[in-house]
Amino acid sequence: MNLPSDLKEQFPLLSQVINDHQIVYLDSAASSQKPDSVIEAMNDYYRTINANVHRGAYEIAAQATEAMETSRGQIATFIGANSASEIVFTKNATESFNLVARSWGGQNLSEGDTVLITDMEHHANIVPWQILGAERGFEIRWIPLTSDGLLDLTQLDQLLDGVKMVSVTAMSNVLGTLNPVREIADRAHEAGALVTVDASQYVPHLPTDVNDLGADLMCFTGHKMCGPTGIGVLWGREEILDSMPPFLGGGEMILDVRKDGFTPNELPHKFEAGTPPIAEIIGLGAAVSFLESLGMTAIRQHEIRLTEYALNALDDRYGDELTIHGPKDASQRGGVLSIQYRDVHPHDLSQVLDQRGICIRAGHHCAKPLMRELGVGATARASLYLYNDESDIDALVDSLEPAGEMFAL
Amino acid sequence: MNLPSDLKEQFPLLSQVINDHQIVYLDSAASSQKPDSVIEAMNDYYRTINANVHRGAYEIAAQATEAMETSRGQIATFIGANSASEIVFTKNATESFNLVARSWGGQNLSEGDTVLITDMEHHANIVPWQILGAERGFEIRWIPLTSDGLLDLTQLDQLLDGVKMVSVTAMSNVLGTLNPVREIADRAHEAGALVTVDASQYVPHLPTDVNDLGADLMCFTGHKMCGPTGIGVLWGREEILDSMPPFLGGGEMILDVRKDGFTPNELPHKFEAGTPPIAEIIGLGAAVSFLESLGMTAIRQHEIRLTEYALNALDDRYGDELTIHGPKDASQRGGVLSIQYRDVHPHDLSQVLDQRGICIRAGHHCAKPLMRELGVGATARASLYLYNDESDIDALVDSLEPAGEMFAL
Amino acid sequence: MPGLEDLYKEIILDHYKNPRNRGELESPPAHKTEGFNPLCGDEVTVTFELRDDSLAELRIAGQGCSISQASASMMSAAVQGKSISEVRDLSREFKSMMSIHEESIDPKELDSASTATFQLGDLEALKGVVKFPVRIKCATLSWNTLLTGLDELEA
Amino acid sequence: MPGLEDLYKEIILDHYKNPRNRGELESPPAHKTEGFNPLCGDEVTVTFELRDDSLAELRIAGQGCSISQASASMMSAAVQGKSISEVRDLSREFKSMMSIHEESIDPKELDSASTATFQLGDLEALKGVVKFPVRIKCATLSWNTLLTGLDELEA
Ligand SMILES: Cc1ncc(COP(=O)(O)O)c(C=O)c1O
Ligand SMILES: Cc1ncc(COP(=O)(O)O)c(C=O)c1O
Repeated sequence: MNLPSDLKEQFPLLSQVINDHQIVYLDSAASSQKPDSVIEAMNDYYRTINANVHRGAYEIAAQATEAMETSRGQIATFIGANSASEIVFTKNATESFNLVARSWGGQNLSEGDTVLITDMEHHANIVPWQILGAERGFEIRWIPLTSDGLLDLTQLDQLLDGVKMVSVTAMSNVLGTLNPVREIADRAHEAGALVTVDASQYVPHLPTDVNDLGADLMCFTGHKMCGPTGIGVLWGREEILDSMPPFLGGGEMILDVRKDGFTPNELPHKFEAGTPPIAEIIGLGAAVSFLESLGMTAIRQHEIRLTEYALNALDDRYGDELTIHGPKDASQRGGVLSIQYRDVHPHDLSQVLDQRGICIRAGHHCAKPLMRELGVGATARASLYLYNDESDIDALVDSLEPAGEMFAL
Repeated sequence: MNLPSDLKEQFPLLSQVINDHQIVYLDSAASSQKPDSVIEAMNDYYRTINANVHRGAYEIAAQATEAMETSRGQIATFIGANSASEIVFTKNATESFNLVARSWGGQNLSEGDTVLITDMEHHANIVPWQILGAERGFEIRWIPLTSDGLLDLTQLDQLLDGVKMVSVTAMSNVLGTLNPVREIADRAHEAGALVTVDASQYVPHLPTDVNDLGADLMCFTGHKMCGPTGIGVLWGREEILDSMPPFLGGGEMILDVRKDGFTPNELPHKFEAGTPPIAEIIGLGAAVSFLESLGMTAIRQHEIRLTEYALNALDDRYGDELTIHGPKDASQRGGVLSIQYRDVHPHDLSQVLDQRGICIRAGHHCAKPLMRELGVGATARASLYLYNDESDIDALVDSLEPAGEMFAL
Repeated sequence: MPGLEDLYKEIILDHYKNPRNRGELESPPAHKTEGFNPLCGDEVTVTFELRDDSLAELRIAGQGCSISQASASMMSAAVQGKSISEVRDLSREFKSMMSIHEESIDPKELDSASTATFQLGDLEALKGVVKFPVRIKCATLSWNTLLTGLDELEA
Repeated sequence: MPGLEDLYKEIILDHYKNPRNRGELESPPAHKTEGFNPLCGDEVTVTFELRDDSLAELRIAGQGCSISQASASMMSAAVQGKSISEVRDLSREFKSMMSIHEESIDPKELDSASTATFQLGDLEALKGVVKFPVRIKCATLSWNTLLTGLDELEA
């Protein structure tokens, strides 16, 4: 099944004109564009049923609560969760990781323990462990990379020794690498460790089933999957979430508050303190509906085709003058292309492209340890999503050469 | 100066028809309605400049960053902050309190220390202290209430003995009481304590100046001040925020991440981990513009007049059959009316009112310790905002009697 | 939109205004369990005595809205004197009536509920509550508290 | 929207492609300071030696975009041999040129900048960077790093 060819029309931003060029948006790994249906779902909420949830007996409060809980159910189904109460809403993937580190880690990690992450993690899956680690004195260990930008699992058994938590990205936001999460999870479980998956770059792009992945906990973020800003998700297996102490304290997350203490609420409310991001949850539900209407398999196929097209077009045109970090095979990777073209600095490249309305990102992509492994300060990253097509790739390919002429040393 | 009389027209939800009645929204203490200008500001963001902030060299990313930082500046001005870097964005007031408790409290509170709060605090200003207190073993002390629902400050000096932090609400979300924050702050400072102010019910309704209040830290929430869900604010004096360690870890909040640790970023980014609620920040900026265009003094005057009208109308009609918790004088309180009418239970009252399109809230309002002090399980709370008028109050007044006939024991 | 008459049937208001089996038994010997609804602050205290596997005596105390109070009163009238297994069947039948999302109910429960020979009787009057989802927890509070009490005794 | 020619002046590209005073002095005796731009990963290492309150020798190492590299090169040429107070004046003048929000600059700084007798010379070519706000930090990185180094020595 193919995606409809007029998909761009559903994304109002993609009709913008930048510097006299129709915008070419190739920065979806940073944040995706939003279809009309998502924007309208939030507008509808604000215009017709805006009210605080869960506590109001009146009509619109009940409707707001129902709309929010319907979204929770949709998201649960979308990722194959066993029940809606396994879905905890946060403000972004970063908060989800902090919740896991502080709540699960606070209960389970102390001196002598080890958390295993990888050299390609985003800061969101590094710094929360470092903050807790500095307090508790446990070790953070790193799975290294091969020269192709894959995880080097040759020493995995040794690396797993004494590990209580493995926290690994399903797809790198710099290299595009799709990691063998299931294999890692199986071996981690054998070694007695739990597994947290960073699915921030995975859920938006591939059919996702938490049971197939073998995950115990999983974090992802709304704004990269056609949803609004201000909304993230933590999924966890019910018995694990149940065993974890509350993270943030306040309204909603309690059954009772007395002067001498409080009784936490049931899942998922235990982890949702204060007024939730109601409009954003509803917007994320609309995003999931949109993605489901296209079909995640069709989206993945589209991105494989387009990634292949891009890899070929870049290679045909520039050959050895251009390197792309990460796996060469489009079926082993997502549509994230970190490009090194001659010796043009990523910043200069993105500046030249911007002049032609092409949006790519230059920087360390919140993965400084990975930058050090790659031996670069920054990369120029073009990233694809369902609304991109060949014309976007062609624009990118055509624009590299002038940048090279300007900046080659 | 009066508010324009056609203000309701700017709020799309207020033209809804519920159960054949035009909606009468009297639950703004739970969440306010949003004017068109706020909804449109977020739509504009999504439709024209949606992109991740702070790291993009391209045009729309730069515009998104500028729009977000402009909002920060507006909010700083709105509350009299000394600089925009004193404004930290969170997801709601609850997160702001957790940030203060975990970061400031984590650094400064241990056994033998005391935090002083009051009997009228919202769970958001109770539970975060209880969570940390259970780990650290410091004491939480409570300022009691007078029978009028005011803070009883007769023993304040004794209560302040040994206290490191006083955390107090500027206005009760149940009683409407406006507390003498400046007086408490001055005495707390003399006693060597810092002062955190819960301004969730204050910033939306009264002209606010952090220096006049004498606050060191202040928490408030966007959705109660005509802004969107998913956005809260922590304000703090720069030297205090500077002294506090990071709260959530991840992208944006770092200067550098190495395998052996990280270097935190400067204010305010140090406390803003991950992709911020960009659209929501822009929406909150639009809300502030809207409030400023009306004038906070005019809003306050409007609410005093309307509260007086309500107090009089209820008293005229129902006399002793009706009690309103909290201060009697409209100038000493906000427009939050917790009503006890005969022995009709709050839930039943709000159900009957809902049938007439009138939205009030029945429950404990996230203030269970206060409910216990009042000796009730719940209250029926009607709360006003700038868009309410006499007709809303009249509808409320007229609807109590039928409820009484149905339910009086 | 359902009307108030769907919710506040006359018999409900009667139980609210004239609650049956109100009070607390001395405990011990009676067993005492407290339940509360975190959303609205309703509280209920159920005390009961078992004799020969039957609910010989049961009293209800606490505070709450008309629905929670009437439901508690109706429950007390319905279960007093019944055997524990009859009480459990009845509670399943009641909770299945109170469920908006029938598909989310444990199929085993539904099964036994539909084959139950009990009559809900007066309790049927609470059927209208289902149309007001926020009030369902008011109606089920006393039942859940009683079930917790029975579980505590059997554990 | 400003064009690329506002940003990438010929003289900037020349400094980028032929950086002056590139390298590192041995330290000690030289003083060494590292700076980095958290937004984009640019890094710069400034080593210098003071003699008689003057910047006798200065070298620049590190990696970064054309703007950060060219700015560092231009700075090195402009400050080498100057007295510390001259260097500080020049840096104020440069940073005031690089400021989009003139009102947010410390008035004292502006004052001394506007009365400064120095000529920015080649550095003027970087004026266009102000029109590309995200690039300002690239242009000021080497200056801030040098200032940090001077502060470290004087502290
Ligand atoms: C006084 C007070 N403090 C704090 C809060 C918490 O706000 P939020 O739920 O947006 O975090 C509220 C509102 O619920 C409140 O009324
Ligand atoms: C792999 C990965 N993990 C985590 C994150 C963090 O997401 P957010 O910034 O929405 O918290 C991102 C995106 O920035 C990412 O690409």
